[in-house]
Amino acid sequence: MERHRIVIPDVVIVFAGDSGEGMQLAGVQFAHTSALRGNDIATFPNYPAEIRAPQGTLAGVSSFQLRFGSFEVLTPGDQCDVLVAMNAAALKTHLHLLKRGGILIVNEAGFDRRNLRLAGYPEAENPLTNGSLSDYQLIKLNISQLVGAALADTGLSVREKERMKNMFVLGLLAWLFGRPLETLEELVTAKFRARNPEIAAANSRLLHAGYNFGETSELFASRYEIPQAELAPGVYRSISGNEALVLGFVVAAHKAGLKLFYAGYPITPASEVLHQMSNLLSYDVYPFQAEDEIAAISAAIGAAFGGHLGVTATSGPGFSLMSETLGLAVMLELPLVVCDIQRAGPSTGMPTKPEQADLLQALYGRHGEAPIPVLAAATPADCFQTAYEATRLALHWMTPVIVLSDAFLANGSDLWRIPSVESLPPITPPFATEEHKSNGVFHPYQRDTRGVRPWAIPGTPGFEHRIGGLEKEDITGNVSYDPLNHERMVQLRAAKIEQIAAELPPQTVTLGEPEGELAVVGWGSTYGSIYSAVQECRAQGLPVSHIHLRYLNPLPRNLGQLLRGFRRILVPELNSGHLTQLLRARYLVDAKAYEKVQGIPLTVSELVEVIQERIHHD
Amino acid sequence: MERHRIVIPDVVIVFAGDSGEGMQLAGVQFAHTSALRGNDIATFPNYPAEIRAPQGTLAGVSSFQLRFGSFEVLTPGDQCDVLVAMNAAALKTHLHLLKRGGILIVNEAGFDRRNLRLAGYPEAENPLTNGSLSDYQLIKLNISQLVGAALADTGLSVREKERMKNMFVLGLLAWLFGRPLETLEELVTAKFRARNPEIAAANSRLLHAGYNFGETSELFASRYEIPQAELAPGVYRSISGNEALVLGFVVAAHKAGLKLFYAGYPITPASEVLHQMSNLLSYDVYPFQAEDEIAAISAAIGAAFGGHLGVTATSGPGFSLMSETLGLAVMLELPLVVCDIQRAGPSTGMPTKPEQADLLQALYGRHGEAPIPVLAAATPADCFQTAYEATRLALHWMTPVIVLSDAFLANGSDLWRIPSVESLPPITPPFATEEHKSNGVFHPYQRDTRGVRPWAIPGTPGFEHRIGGLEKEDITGNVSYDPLNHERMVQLRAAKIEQIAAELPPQTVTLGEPEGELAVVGWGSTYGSIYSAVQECRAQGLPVSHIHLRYLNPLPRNLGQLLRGFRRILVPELNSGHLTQLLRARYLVDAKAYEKVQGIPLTVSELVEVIQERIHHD
Amino acid sequence: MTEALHPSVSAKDYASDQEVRWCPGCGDYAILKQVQTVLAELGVPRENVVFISGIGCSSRFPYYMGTYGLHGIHGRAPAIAYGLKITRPELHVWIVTGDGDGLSIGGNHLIHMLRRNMDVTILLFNNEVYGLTKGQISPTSRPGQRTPSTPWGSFEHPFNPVALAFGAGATFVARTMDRDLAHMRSVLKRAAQHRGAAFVEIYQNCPVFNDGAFFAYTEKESKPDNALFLEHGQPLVFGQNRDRGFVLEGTALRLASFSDGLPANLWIHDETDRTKAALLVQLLGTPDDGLPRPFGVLYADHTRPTYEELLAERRQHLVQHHGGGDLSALLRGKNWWTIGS
Amino acid sequence: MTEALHPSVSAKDYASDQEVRWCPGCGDYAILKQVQTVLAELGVPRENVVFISGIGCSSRFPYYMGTYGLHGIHGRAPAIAYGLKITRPELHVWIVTGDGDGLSIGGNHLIHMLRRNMDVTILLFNNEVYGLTKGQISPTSRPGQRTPSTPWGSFEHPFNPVALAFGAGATFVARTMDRDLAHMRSVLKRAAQHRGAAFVEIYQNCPVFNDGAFFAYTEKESKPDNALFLEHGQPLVFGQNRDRGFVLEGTALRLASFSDGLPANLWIHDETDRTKAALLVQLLGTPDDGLPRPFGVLYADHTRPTYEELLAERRQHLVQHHGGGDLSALLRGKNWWTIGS
Repeated sequence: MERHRIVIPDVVIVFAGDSGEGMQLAGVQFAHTSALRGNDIATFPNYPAEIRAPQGTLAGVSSFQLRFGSFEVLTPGDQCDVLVAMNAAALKTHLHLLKRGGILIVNEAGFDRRNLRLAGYPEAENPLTNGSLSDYQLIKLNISQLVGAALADTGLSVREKERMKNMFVLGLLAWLFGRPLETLEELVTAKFRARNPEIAAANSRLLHAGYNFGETSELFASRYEIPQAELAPGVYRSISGNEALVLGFVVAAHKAGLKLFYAGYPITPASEVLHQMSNLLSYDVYPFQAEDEIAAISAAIGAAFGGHLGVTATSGPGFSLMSETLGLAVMLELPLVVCDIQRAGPSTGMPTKPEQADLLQALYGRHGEAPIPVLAAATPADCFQTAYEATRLALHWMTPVIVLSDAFLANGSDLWRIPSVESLPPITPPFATEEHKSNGVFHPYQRDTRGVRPWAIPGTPGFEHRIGGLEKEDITGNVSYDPLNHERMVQLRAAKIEQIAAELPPQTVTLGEPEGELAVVGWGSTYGSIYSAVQECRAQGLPVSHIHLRYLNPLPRNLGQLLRGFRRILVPELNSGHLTQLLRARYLVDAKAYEKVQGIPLTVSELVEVIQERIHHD
Repeated sequence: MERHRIVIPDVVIVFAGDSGEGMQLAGVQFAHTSALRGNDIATFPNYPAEIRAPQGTLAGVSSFQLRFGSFEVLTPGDQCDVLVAMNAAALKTHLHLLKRGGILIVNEAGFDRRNLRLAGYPEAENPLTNGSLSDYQLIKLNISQLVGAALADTGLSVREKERMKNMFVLGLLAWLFGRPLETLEELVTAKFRARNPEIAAANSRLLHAGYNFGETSELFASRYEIPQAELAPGVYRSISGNEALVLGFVVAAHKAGLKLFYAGYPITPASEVLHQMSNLLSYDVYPFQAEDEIAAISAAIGAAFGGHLGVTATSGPGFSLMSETLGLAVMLELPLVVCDIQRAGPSTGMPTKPEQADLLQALYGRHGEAPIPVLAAATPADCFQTAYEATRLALHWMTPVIVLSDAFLANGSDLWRIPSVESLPPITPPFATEEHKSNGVFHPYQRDTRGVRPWAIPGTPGFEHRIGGLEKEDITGNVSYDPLNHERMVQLRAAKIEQIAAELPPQTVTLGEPEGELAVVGWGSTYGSIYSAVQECRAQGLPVSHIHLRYLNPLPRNLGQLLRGFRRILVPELNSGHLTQLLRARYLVDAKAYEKVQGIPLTVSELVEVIQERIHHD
Repeated sequence: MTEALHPSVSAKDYASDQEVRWCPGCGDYAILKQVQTVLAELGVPRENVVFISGIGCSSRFPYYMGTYGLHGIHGRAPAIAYGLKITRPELHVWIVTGDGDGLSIGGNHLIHMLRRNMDVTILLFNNEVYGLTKGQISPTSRPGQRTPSTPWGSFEHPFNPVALAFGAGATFVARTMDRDLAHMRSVLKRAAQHRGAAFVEIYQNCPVFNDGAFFAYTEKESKPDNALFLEHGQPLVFGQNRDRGFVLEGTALRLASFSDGLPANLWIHDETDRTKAALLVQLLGTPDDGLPRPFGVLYADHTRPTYEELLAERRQHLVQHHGGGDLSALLRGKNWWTIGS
Repeated sequence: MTEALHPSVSAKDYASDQEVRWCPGCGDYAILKQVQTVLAELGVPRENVVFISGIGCSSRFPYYMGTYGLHGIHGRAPAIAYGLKITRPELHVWIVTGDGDGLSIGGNHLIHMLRRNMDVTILLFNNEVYGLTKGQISPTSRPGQRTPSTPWGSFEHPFNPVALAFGAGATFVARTMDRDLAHMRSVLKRAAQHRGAAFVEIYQNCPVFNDGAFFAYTEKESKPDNALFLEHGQPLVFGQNRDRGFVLEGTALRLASFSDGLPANLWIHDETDRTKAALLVQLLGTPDDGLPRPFGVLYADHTRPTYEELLAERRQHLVQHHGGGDLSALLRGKNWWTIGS
């Protein structure tokens, strides 16, 4: 039966089920397929902190949000058009995401008495039958049964079959949204083919079964089509923030002609960076799992002293532990990059949830005057650019650099147009040469005109020197307790970091006019939400512009002037107003924060409301 | 011969010599004697980071600055009236402190060729003979010889005699400034009487010899008299900042009826707190030398969980290490006090030198939203009050509290009018009672009207509960990943700290009118210098007021209003403008910093100049 | 650590109302149950018990106990215990940690706690892998172990936790396993009763990231040949037929098989013998080398006083000789004077 | 760690131009001199040598060496060395630390460095006290020691550094003293030549805060009766007349005196014998108990490969089997596609 095809610009699908039901895998593969199909994509995985939370419970639900569209997709979407709920707990925890009138696909087998009880539904109350879902297009399927039937003639166990339910759902959705089944099949079976051909074949069969079920059953009145997005020519892939960070560092080290030493300690959501690095032994990457975060950053300093690129990544608690050692790096003026993949705090907080509440710590979380450049990534793919730029600054200016990402960027993914390595700016570390000697003597703190000291590497005869955490005499680097020398060194270190701004491009307006009524200023992972909201408000005719900051320290040299061109400044942040405070202190502008500290991203709709309110309620 | 006696309001003396020459001892005893004599005092010891830097070198000089007077002495003085220089290095490093026309007492024996070379004087150049000291009243004595002569009939070795030179100088100065020799003798001999009566007797003899030398020689044309200061009735002692901190905590714990658990790790300049605490086993103090600063603060949290007062003190590097654990304390909402005795940074920096560059770290140096009250002490004696108040807040509000002191306060001392224990405000921790149960169940995060949670102590049946660093459900304290609960908890924690301001007295103007042309706003150890400078400028008729902050977080509730009453705001700080930034961000006032980052205190004269300039050069 | 028995208490009385959230099949469940059982057997009132942990799967332990509990931060459980134990020596303090929490980030506090010998019970759940962060190597992971952080197979030399503890000066060193409930119970009970810092390494199976790591020692078929169960005063004998054991020739520790009767120079376990313990903690046999691995109490020093006892002694001595704290005298110090009225 | 000899180099060539600023009489001077001498004897080019330290008196060491040096932060010297050694395995990396820096705050990095067996030389200057912060107890301070933080006499049980190192899995464990220059030189040389992490505890006198702590072992009169100098292949004999030694009876280590000839069961030192080492590291005699304290190389495992070697092996294997890094392929990943032109 040929169904009516509706063309829509984009769609948001949420796969929600128990941790063991393969929701992440289903989401990733569907996203891949959609990207290969020519759509732009954005994804947002969401899983419990526990490794295997008890089956069927609210705490055990794992979900994957995917959006693909025919335009530039900047966020995974506020709400979804399709919700797949594999059990009662998944429905309960994710129904609020489904738009009114949206498609709700449920696995009836996941709504038996036990599942309902575990999800906390009142006794004898079943949402599938009590009419409470009448606002949605409810598609009830006994997926377990359908899968069992499709695989009846295989030797697979019930448990094995249960774990493949996700494939049936994928097949069904492929039919519904016109995704090429072959691509999906290729991606899925590639994962299992070598290790377990039987599983691969069963997966493949279920994809077809789901697809055919859509085709033959009359559950859906129409199918949907999402045209290809207009994308610039190039080579594309989808990429997560953590993957992009790793590639950024690898390429930067390569361009600088250095080994990449990466030290990490397992911590959510930064562990993936360690994993990715560990896979790259043959790319001149030297991965090291340290005994703690202090050892990790210390080791990175050791590598930097040895003349290579030292990198570490962590999250809040580990970043706090690194405070003292970051101060040493400032004193030594050695290049290294520290990534803080922010998560909801304080303390252990909510380890898998995003937040932006480490900004002030990144700026000020060290004793003494210890300025460090701070950069933030805007999107998963932008993590590549941020890592590359952070490395460039670290090596160019002989300084530690902090990169801020968060759980939203780290795990989420979007489309990435792969740059050619040649097109990236060159990186030339200031290695010491004979010219750095005065009367044949090498002075490790003899700065160049930019205020940068030379990098002399052990193994180089004639450049032997000692550096350390004590205040040092200008030029010679010898230990000094002289008051005026100390002040001078504090100023030289600060001036060097401030000087970076002079070499960076001025801040531009990301969207809208360069002056006017309202500037919405953001940083980090809120980029997509803010951009989309400003776009929507501008479409409504509201006088609003978007300014997105990559450089948090030093701030762009023209930022004060730019901000003073707006009557009002709104700063949406996933914290209690960190950037807001910074802008107020620096420029004495009456920036107002929009604070959200829930461990979840900003939605476009809430921002649209806030912008409307700020403009209208004057 | 009866000499002319000149009455002067105050005098500043600097004792400078080699590390082994007892300059600290001489200074402390002279200060004591002066205080007992009825003068107000302020002292500032200054010694090298090395334990025994090589004798005779510039790095080996140790000095002690003492000021006593007939009025309220707020600083040890910008410059000195008398400089005692025991060797060439001491002269070279401290001559800049001596006022033109001041008295310069030198030990000729310390200016032989070796000493001159070690001090870096050009070959064959002796400042004692080349006329370069003609601006001063130069008193050349061969003190070594005089001492040798005075002790000729004792069995003491040359080395022992050499180490007693300081006593001869003390005796001479006692004569010059009319200090009672008996008091000095009593203080000095009490130190040695029991252990070594021979040394005690020799010391005593040298005091007399010095005194008599002044009396009989004709080196000085006059003697000086410093009348008693008018001090409020009461019991007095002199006290250093670190001593005062310890007493503040001991008394506070006593008032709260708790054991005082103190955990510390050796670090300059905080070690003295550990030492003092270790002497107080019989005062219900439980001292613990931890393996590092992380263990120290963790142990303090453990004591707090057990229902007692946990305290730790450290300096910059150790404070940085505590960042993560401070966040845990915020989450647990347990009472403890962390003292940061600031020193010049970053990194190891200059360990014995004061600085105020940890303020922003104290406020923001933790991942996530982790607000903590921050208090700063103004004078050595004020450390008592600050420690007491910090403890009161910690126990009253169930929160960690940070106390900021610095190397200047820690080692310096001034006069302290000892309060009666009864007069101090009561401290009543919010221990959990049966009334805290709902339906027989105890909920550790069921807050009272102030937002404070109850303190339930192990060993109490029926109140068993578990707390930890993960985000917790409001009221029950169970682990929760709910977005809105997280935001609510972040807000509740922040609101509790902000609420403290409501119960504190409003900020007053420390000196001058409550509105006008210029407010000089300070915090911490710069109190004395700023107060004195403002006093001087006001005497010159300048329209300037002094506002000194004890509470850095939360800021006093009326501070914004107060600041807006001034046309200009000047914030002198021993950092790069930390408080300045805070005031600008919070109140959008154009506060301007006067930054000094030299590892030395502000002088009154430099401040007077700055104030004049800010007022005149508009 | 003895207390009047509460005749009515059972293991359940030591459970909290929180749902246990470890993975299905995790060895932690068995340990939880045995700890609760031991507490019931000892009859310690639950309000006097405190569980302190760090971060990791095992560190969720306190939430499941109906006692007092503190789920701290990574690696710091022993450090938190310092302050609690010093100010509240009468409490029963348990530290629950894992091979990552206790030996990687928290290794230093662990060895210092053992050196100081505070009266705490330390349970180190060793599963030779990081669980909560999804499977990286830990300091006890074996060479060759493939994990996300060692896709090419780890080459790090692992710690032997009991050897490290002994080298740090521990007064009680034991090893047991999650799958032998009776053995675990008896070792936990001994540890709880030890006066001082008791260190117990518990082999704990992680079914998700390192399934079967200890099966050679825990499963019926392989256990007799690979696990050597120590009993004080009994010979070191093992094997399906209990026909193998250790004899000593000089310092050479020799494995001997014997068919008829035990040889005279057979090693008799004496848990208080420091010299023997020095050798036992180093014995880390594997199925490959044919040597067994010892389980039970490897070493117990009943003589060294605890930190708390020594501190109390000092305090008592000072109070006796110098009197209790006179606060006014303390405030006045040595040199004070009065002004005015 | 072998290198072509530079015939012309002398100890002085390894000194920096900085004035040495330890206290007069400090044991550190002797160590500095012997380290410079050993480097000259080994003929290591000074540009290939790096000294890394933490914080404390001993940690000023790098400033006085004319090599490369990094004076790090407290306790982290081994951690800094990780990154340097992994990326620059050809360098000669020395770690200089003290009993406070290396065993208190830095204990964890130290034991992990030993476990990992990177090719570094670790000198632990043990003076049983904190010097730079003016005299507090350290983890090796003795019970009864009166310091500003223990005015009533310390009651903490100290670490035995060599036992801790051995328990952590060190491949080279030695002890020497500042006052026996020849012995120190020979031990330092052995340590420098060891392939792997060499741990050397050096008894170092602090004349200011703990003067004479080791005089029983270092001074002419008492040394022969209290110090047992180990030599590979030689019997464990000591005493003014070399008439005392150790015999083994079972695991019982018995001290024996002998007037005529050495007994047959006398312990012959074998530095490669793990079992003997386990006992030797525990032997910590004092003048009070009549037992001696061993000095020299207590244990040396020449077989275990270093971390760097194993890493290089893995890398080589991967490159051989999967090829070197193709950056473009890496950027593209598994799933990529081209759009447009």
